[in-house]
Amino acid sequence: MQTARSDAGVGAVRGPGRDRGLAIGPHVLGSRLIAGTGKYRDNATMVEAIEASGAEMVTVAVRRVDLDRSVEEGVLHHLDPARYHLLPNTAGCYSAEDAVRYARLGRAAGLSDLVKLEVIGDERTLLPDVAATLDAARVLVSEGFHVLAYTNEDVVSALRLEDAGCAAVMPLASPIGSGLGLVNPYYIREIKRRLSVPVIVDAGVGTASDACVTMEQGVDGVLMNTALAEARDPVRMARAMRLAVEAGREAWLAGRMPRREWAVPSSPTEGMID
Amino acid sequence: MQTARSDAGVGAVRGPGRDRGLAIGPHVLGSRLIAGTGKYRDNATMVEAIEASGAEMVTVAVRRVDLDRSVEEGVLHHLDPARYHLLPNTAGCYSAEDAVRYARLGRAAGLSDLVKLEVIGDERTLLPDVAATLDAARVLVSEGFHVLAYTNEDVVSALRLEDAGCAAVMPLASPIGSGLGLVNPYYIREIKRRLSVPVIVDAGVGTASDACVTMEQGVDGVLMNTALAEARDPVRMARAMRLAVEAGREAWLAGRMPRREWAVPSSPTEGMID
Amino acid sequence: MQTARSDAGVGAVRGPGRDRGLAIGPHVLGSRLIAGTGKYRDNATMVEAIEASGAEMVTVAVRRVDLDRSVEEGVLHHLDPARYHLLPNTAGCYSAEDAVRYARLGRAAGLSDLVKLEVIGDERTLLPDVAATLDAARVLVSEGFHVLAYTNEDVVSALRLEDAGCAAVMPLASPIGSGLGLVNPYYIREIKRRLSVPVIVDAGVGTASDACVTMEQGVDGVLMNTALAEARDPVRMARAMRLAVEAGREAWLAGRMPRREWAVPSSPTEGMID
Amino acid sequence: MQTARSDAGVGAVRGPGRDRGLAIGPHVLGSRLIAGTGKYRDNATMVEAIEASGAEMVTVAVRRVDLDRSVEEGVLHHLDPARYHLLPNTAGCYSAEDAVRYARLGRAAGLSDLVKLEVIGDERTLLPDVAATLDAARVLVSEGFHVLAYTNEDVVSALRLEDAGCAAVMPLASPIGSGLGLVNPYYIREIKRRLSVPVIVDAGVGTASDACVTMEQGVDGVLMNTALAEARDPVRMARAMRLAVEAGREAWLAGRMPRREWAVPSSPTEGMID
Amino acid sequence: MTETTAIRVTLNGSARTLAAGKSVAGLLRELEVHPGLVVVERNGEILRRESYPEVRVEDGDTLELVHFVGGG
Amino acid sequence: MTETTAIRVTLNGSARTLAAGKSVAGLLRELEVHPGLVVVERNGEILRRESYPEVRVEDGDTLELVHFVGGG
Amino acid sequence: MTETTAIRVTLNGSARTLAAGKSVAGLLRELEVHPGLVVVERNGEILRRESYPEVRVEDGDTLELVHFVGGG
Amino acid sequence: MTETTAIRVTLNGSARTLAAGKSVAGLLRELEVHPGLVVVERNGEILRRESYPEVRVEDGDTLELVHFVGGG
Repeated sequence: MQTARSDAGVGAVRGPGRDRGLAIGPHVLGSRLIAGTGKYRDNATMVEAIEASGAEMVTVAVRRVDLDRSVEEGVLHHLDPARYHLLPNTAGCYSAEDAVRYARLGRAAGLSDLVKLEVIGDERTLLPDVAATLDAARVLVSEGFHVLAYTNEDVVSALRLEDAGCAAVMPLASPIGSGLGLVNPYYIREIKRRLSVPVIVDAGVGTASDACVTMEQGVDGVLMNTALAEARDPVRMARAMRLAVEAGREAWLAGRMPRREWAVPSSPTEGMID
Repeated sequence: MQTARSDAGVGAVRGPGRDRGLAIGPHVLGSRLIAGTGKYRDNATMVEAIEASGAEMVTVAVRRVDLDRSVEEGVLHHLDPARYHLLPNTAGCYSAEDAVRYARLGRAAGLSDLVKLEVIGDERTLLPDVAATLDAARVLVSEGFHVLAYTNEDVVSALRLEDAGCAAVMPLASPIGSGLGLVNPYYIREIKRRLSVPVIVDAGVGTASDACVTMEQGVDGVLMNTALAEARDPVRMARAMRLAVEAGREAWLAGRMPRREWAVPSSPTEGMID
Repeated sequence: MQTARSDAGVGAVRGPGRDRGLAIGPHVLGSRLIAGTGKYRDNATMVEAIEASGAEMVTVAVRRVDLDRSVEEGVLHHLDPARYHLLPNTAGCYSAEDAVRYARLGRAAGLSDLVKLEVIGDERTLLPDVAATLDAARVLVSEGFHVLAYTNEDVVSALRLEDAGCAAVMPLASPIGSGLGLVNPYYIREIKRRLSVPVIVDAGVGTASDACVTMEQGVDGVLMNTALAEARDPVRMARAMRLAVEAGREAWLAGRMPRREWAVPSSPTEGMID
Repeated sequence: MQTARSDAGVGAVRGPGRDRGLAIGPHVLGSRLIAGTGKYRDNATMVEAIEASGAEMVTVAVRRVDLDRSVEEGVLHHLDPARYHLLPNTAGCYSAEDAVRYARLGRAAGLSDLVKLEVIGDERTLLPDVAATLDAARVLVSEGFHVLAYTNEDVVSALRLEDAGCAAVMPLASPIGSGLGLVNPYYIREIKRRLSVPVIVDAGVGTASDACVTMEQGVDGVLMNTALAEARDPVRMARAMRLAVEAGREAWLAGRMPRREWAVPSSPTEGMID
Repeated sequence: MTETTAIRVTLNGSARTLAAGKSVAGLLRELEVHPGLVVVERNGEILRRESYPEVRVEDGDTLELVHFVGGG
Repeated sequence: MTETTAIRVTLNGSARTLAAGKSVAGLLRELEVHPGLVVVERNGEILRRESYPEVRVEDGDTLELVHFVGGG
Repeated sequence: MTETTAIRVTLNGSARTLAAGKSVAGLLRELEVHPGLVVVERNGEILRRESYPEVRVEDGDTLELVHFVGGG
Repeated sequence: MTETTAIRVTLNGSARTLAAGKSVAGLLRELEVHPGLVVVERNGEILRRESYPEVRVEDGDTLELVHFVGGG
């Protein structure tokens, strides 16, 4: 896991040669999969799954310490911050003010300037309030944060977030926790075409092929949580996701064959015997 | 690459534990990807791509020796038969008789009883003539061949081919060389549910996510050629395919999360600050 | 409802001018929707729904008279044969012999040579046994039947059934009673391109848009039953289906706009004010 | 075409009984199809197509009079305003100010308070600038306009536009002029569930089945232009669209059958002969 | 021989005892089945409707009475 | 100063020279534009149709003449 | 005034009574919370960890003790 | 009769004239075809490799020399 600056992940270097990794703020990640740490049946499974996923960056939430705690739920008791880049999120915030406050608490707790900015606009769909996200992003960027902004599939909003100085823009594939996969590949493809900061698809991936087809759109990475935590075997699914993200990335760099509505033989039509 | 008999690949052993590999006739393959050797821009690229794909079994065609040859097109000059299981095909045959004749020539050339049985029923779509395939399969099985039968997505035909003693049944995802991917997952899933011999999806896969989603239906393997040979970078696509086939297999064994049309938060809704 | 011979429905007359209707055997139908009469909650609903569907041809099954009947289930007590062409089916038959026997009983009961030939090959999917269907078709054609043959999406089988003298070939959109809609448009389109007898998609249509998109492939008609009988409001759904079949037919004849991945304004970009 | 106030189109009255029409501002439209008047090869075709579409409301753009005009391009020379409700748009505007200015000019020209508010945020995709649209909507609502607001598929933005007092909210199916159809049915369905003002899907419909499936999501209407103007036969496609919109509406009101992955016979399994 | 002699037939799959000498038309009348709406298959042979009055039901006959029901 | 004095206006984006003292109605007549089908915006203000005969076109005016065209 | 005087604070949303004069570090010790893993927000201000020993908890303070938990 | 007598065969679809008395092994040598990589079908019969030295090519034979090429 290098930490030297590099523009490797910015845009995509297609063609031969090794893929150079995903640059987010000061970091260059060897893995294009970012994993969430929520909703696992237990911490041991969470730790093992994240290890299997190959993720080098993991999201965490900021919550009150449970003062009359039976169980220790602090995630740092389980995850080694020396091994994983922690990405504090502002999940659960419905206003720019709250999001900024949580971002600052996360920075104080993690001693890192990275933040996954999330300002929710609707409780049922958990879709973002893009205007409030933009307001919060401007404040946080001015305070030196590296902002990874959760947003919807709208190209216009994505461009605004880039203009606001976000370090990465994170459109969703489908609603958080839905597992519906990549519903609108056109928009995700267009967002990637138009932005120069990394585009990381956040939320909606349900299984390996969802992650694979998402990466085949040319995006720089995928962030997932529920698909791992709610799989029957989270560790095995995490391994599948690691492979699928690499597969999709490689396939995009390799350049797929054309689609045809008719058949073409794979064996020579010459040289048949009489 | 073991060669001891095993029922590993017959049906699918879901749940924890290593996936035991794909049993075809006398062989147990560590890789669930079978690669074709046709249509590469040159033999060096073919060899490198097949190596990158991780395939342990490769298909070859039987054709006349070019007696006034400039170039040596015999595939055994390039592929080491000690390293790869050769799977001779009957591509280009439009009758049971021709297919049987090519299968016997393939056996004589390869000193192996494996054959990929293909009897084409229509030149434009290269869809199989299922009745003729069934006739040829019966003859070849009686002669001791391990028959891997190319067929369409029809469950009834697949059951008949199993009854005829085929070692594996190979429905297509979409027409040969089309790259349209898995058009009818319902049928492929049902074929897998109903058969006990290995089900290997043959033809139609165009990119990594196609291979991944195909394996997620629970099938035992995927056979591909054009998707590798016609990629802009065949070697890189071969690597992508190796990863995608493993990813799809692991995801299926892991058991995916449920799909939902509404969102579910990944971070706790408790413990928010005031 | 004319009954003069006409090749109107054979193939498709694209371009301006009225669509001339669907020719099946001796009949020319103004409506391209053929309705089944099974599974309605009661006969009154069935009659009203079929009327609303605009169908001129309806399928019926041949079954034993219930000799200790409480209710009169004979369908001719409810449907006027002078108003609808009856299309007896061989539903429930698993062999060519049974199908031929039912076809003959249907001819004796209906005094018509039309038969919807169905030979089932698998009880779970109700997919056809194509080989047995072909055998039965040859016998029935030789006995002067106008055979409408239920088959799968396989182009090769469809061509064989046409060669056997079938009056129409009826591939399915998806399994009988599944409501999954048109799963494989490529195959249906190709079957239509390749055959000269009418192609009527039988089974799988679940709602109006399924019928519409099916007709947009250029096929000559759609046969449906469950989509009407199991709708919450069968009569209203029947009206919807009538409209949808016409809409899909007209759209196909009209020739759709091209698809584009980018936007094109609908209003002039000239003449803006300063 | 009534003009009495009615809440008929607000939300959807499912179940038996006639569908009461679409209420927009002061009008109740018998037809749920709104047609654009741009891009036709000639005015005669435009007029005939709109007539065939059954539309009672048509969109028009506001542009400079061509003072050294050879041809008369004023649309009112061709369309009778007594017959069609004119819906002036603000197409081509990239700021709230411009949109408000065009809306006022449209009101002065059409002597009607209806406006199709469009504020574009990106020239390549023609996706809306939602924030600017919201600003313009507030101004126009305060000036007594009945605002029909073009927006993206975002539920949050749709709710904000409703709160701002819009008379209807018009999310797109896919980008203007793309003909990609309904890419994200989940979002459109959710927008309809959550809003109480009419939801009219604007842009992206390419052929009849697109319009049909869009209406099956329960929305109140569809607005289209390119799908008609660019069809090979615009008048025939307009007829197809009229039928498809009705079909989709009726199907939604009728309530479709359930989808199943297995088959269910349409004919009785009892009463077979021996 | 008298009309009261009984014969045994298989009718739509179930064994029945009938008075001997009955015609198919008579049988249908007795069963209250409208002859115009049914088809009678006797020992695998479809009977023409015109023949119902003449054809006698014989001991050991297998009869199938079928008609059209709702189906897809 | 006389009525023959010329004024300069910007009309639909292009500079024009007009005879002074002309009313908007007069201008439309001269341009052969049917007043009922157009809207006139003068220096950013939309003019009511009834006012066309009174309102005089002044030197330096910016006039926009717009109408409805086909659009989606 | 004596050290035994009690003060009232709001701690993670619930009212608590504490002995007066306690430092934030002391409070954490009492709560058995590892100072290195939490962040303390006092009346809306985030406290630097180095300041925990000096800063005294005052009557009426609103304190939030937060840390990282699993989240996506 | 002498070894110089010529015979005519069909080899991979084309007519060829060969010196009589040649073995299949000899023919392959002449054609520079590695025997281990090809299969010889003679008049519809596949020949065992071991038989190449003994089997003589006869006048009128139809020979097919095939091998593996790239295919899917």
